Amino acid sequence: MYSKKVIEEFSNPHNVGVIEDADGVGEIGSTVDGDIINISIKVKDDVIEDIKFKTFGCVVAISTSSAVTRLAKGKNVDEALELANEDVLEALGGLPEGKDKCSGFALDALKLAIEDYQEKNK
Amino acid sequence: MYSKKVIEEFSNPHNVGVIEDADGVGEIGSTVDGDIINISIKVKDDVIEDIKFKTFGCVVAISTSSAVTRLAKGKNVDEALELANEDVLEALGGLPEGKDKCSGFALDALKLAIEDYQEKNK
Amino acid sequence: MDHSATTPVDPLVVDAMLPYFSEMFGNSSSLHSFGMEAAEALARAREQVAEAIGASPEEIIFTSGGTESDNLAIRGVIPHDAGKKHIITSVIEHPAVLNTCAFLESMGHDITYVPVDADGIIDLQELKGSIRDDTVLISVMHANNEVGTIQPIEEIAKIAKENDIYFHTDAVQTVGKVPVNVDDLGVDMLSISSHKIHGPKGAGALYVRKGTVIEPIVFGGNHERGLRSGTENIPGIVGLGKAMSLASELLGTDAKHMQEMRDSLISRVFDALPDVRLNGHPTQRLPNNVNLSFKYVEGESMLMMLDMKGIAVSTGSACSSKSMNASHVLTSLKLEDDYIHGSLRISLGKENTMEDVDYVVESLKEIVLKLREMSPLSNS
Amino acid sequence: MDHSATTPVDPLVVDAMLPYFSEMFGNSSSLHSFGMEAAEALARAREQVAEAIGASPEEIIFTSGGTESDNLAIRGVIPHDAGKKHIITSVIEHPAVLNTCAFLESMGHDITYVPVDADGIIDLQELKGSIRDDTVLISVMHANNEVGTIQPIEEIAKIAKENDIYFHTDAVQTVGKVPVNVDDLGVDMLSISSHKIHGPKGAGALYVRKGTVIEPIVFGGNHERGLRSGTENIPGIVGLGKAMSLASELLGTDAKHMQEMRDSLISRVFDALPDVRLNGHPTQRLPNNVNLSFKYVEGESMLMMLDMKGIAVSTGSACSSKSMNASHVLTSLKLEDDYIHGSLRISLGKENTMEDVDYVVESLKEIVLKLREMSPLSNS
Ligand SMILES: Cc1ncc(COP(=O)(O)O)c(C=O)c1O
Ligand SMILES: Cc1ncc(COP(=O)(O)O)c(C=O)c1O
Repeated sequence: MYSKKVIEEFSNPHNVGVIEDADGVGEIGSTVDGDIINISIKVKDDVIEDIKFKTFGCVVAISTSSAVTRLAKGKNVDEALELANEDVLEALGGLPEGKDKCSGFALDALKLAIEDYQEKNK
Repeated sequence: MYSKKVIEEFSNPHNVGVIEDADGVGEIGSTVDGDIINISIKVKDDVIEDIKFKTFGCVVAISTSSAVTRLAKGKNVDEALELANEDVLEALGGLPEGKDKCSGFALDALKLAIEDYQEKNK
Repeated sequence: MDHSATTPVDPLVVDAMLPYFSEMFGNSSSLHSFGMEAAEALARAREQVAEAIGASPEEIIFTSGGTESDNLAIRGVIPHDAGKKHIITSVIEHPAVLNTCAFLESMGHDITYVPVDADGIIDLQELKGSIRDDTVLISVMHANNEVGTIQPIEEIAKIAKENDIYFHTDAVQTVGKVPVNVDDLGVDMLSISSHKIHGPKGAGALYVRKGTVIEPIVFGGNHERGLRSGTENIPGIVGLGKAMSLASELLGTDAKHMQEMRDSLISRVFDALPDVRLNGHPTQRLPNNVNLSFKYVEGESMLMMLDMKGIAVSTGSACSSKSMNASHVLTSLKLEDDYIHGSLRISLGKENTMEDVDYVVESLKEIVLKLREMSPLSNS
Repeated sequence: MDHSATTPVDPLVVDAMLPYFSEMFGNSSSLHSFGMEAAEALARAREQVAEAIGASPEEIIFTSGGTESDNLAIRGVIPHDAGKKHIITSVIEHPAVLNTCAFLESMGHDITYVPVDADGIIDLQELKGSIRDDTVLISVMHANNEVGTIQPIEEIAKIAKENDIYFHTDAVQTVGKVPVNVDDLGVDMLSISSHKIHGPKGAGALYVRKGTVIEPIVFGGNHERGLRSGTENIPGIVGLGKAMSLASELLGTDAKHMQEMRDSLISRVFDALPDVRLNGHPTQRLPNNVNLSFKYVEGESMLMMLDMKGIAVSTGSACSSKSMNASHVLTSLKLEDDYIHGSLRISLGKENTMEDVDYVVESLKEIVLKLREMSPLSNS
């Protein structure tokens, strides 16, 4: 059902945690909906130097969170904002049918975190 | 399904044939109905000295024909007229449900044969 | 010699099934890996069945057998809430089709039962003539289970298509005996039963052409894309898949072998005995079907005597409490009274040999002569 | 640890089935001796099933599984041509019951879904209150497959009887785990599934009390006294019979063993982890059912991690495309949002051991702590 890459990403997720003195934080979801994804970033010269996530959710929520933090880390914030669903799917070797929409949640949290950073630094 | 006695009676039927100079003949049934049973008897001093049958029909038709001729042989015609379904069923160790009515056909043919004899000797 | 009733399961099929009783016993709906083994087995079986009849895997719905497949096909295309609808079928269908139609009739649907000729071939003119504006379905079996007659399915399919009517065929008797390809036949739905082709009992399939919309008849956990709920019979389905593969692989050789035995059996019985007739079509018939009627003798008696010699056959004659009934198929062929009660169906299997045929001919000769001697109808 | 989903077939059951694939492969409807072996096997299995539940053999109808049994029971008592009819069931039934009721609703029948309390016990006052003059059937499951709650079937039966209403119970989860006797329970119909009790998939049974008249839902050759047509799945039915015998023979010891494991598992998980709740009734529950909710973590993630450790369980949480859905059962128990998405069902089998329980507790502890560390909801 899940690709090897999903299982691998899920079992050994990257960048788990919360950055205490974060430059931007994005959180999406609620216990009513289910999934909750929290992403915090540390930015220097518009580059995402550190990124961490905490996720309450299913296998897809956790593995996309991990993948998104991997993809965003080291990127310029504008580049990071351009990350698309396809990039996440590619990083994970695809997702089972009917679940590919979940992957958007982690990206949404990343975008909220970057917007939060941009708002603060306007 | 069929009792051992039925199978035995069916495989080795007694008194198959037609008595050429019979004193009485009874035949019942038609190809439309299915079963046809023909019983012919030779009577001396009101005793059935010989009896033969020819039957077109199913396992029950053939085995009851054989059993009826066995039961009737050597009996006084009045005794033979009193043979009942139960006697035939007993001789055959019972018949499967839904088939016990068939057993009546052979008895009917016997009765017709006796009546034919009685008619001729009135 | 009663392979149209059922067949022994091929040892290769049993071997394929066995692991799914124990090590790989999972439920295909479960998310965990035990469940995934089951889901994979199901997918593989679906491919095997599809490939054997030239369909796509998504067009295969697994059922509990041929009877349920027929029920699902016929009741599936009838929207239960719609107005009066009309179905066309033939007088010689299997009870799974006839009794489903009778049920629908009791629910207010109209059914036309098209007659067949003396060889059992459906009357295409009558069929055409019975089409109405509200006809939703034609259901005509590929080959008849009693007399073996093979219907002109391609022609019926053409008629159905021209009139925009769904066409279902019951191919329970043909799979593994004659080529069955859903596109060549041109059918929208096709019923398959596992236990007729050396697969296990309790499994079957219905082919439903893409675009043909049907409703389920069993409701629950929405297995089989919602069309057949109930935890899938994984070992049974694996067995059906394997049996279908084997059947299509060996179709050429098996059919030829059975047909040789069939033709030899028929001609030798005719040589050995007078007053015999072959029921069903002389050439348009299943390669493994021999259906003979013997004048002056009755079917069940022959069957019993053959059974005592270890030969299993079946008969179209049933002796019920009051009178003898011939099967609806023989009755439809309008056999003369002289022949109708003395029918035997001998259905050959791939594992039979010419020696078996010898033995059957010898036994039949002996038995028929013995019964004719007992019969008031013959002069012997 | 997912025995409520399905069970491995007992080797003794496989042994009982095997001869019926090959040497004794007959069709029970055939007149000849091969067919009679099959008919005898069928009769024996019918006795085994009947005996295990305190019924008579004539009261057992074989089906393809629990789903079909539920369908037959519910649709069987509804005369299809009659006017509007009313059925009472519960909100926590299996989809086989709920979706059959939904189908009947779409056909114009009225269905009342009686609620349950926080432990999953049906509200008897509401049930009584919902009875109408045109109520034909009450269908309430014996034990729930997700949370294991056992219903007060005897009391419901009394209510049904007093009001002259048929009463059906789905006993798919209780057979082999708690005593199931149709007279003690007082039911008119009772569903059984083979693959939940170490029997093969593709077989089931419906008990129908003498005097309860039902209509078939599958039409054909009038097998099973006309109530379930289709060539009988002899090996499957033989397996079900054997499994029922074994289940009732070993009921005492097996249930005790499972209950000890269950209670140990529950108390040790509570000792090992904070923020856990037990779903379902604390005592009125299946001896093999453990259903726990873990705060701050989600079900599918736990399931996947347990699977990687070789532990198969199931969850009442499903993550669909847009949002997470809790099962209808958990929703009916009105679990708080904090707990509803983090449920796991661990269903024990007789072959499990206390070592298995140790391993599950250890694994669960590790996994839940790992996931809580990842969770934005917990403080850890
Ligand atoms: C032509 C035909 N259709 C349907 C069936 C029913 O199939 P099953 O025995 O799998 O229920 C049979 C066999 O009994 C058959 O010969
Ligand atoms: C309570 C209950 N009823 C019915 C069923 C359906 O039975 P089957 O899987 O045999 O179709 C199940 C199992 O899935 C069940 O747990």
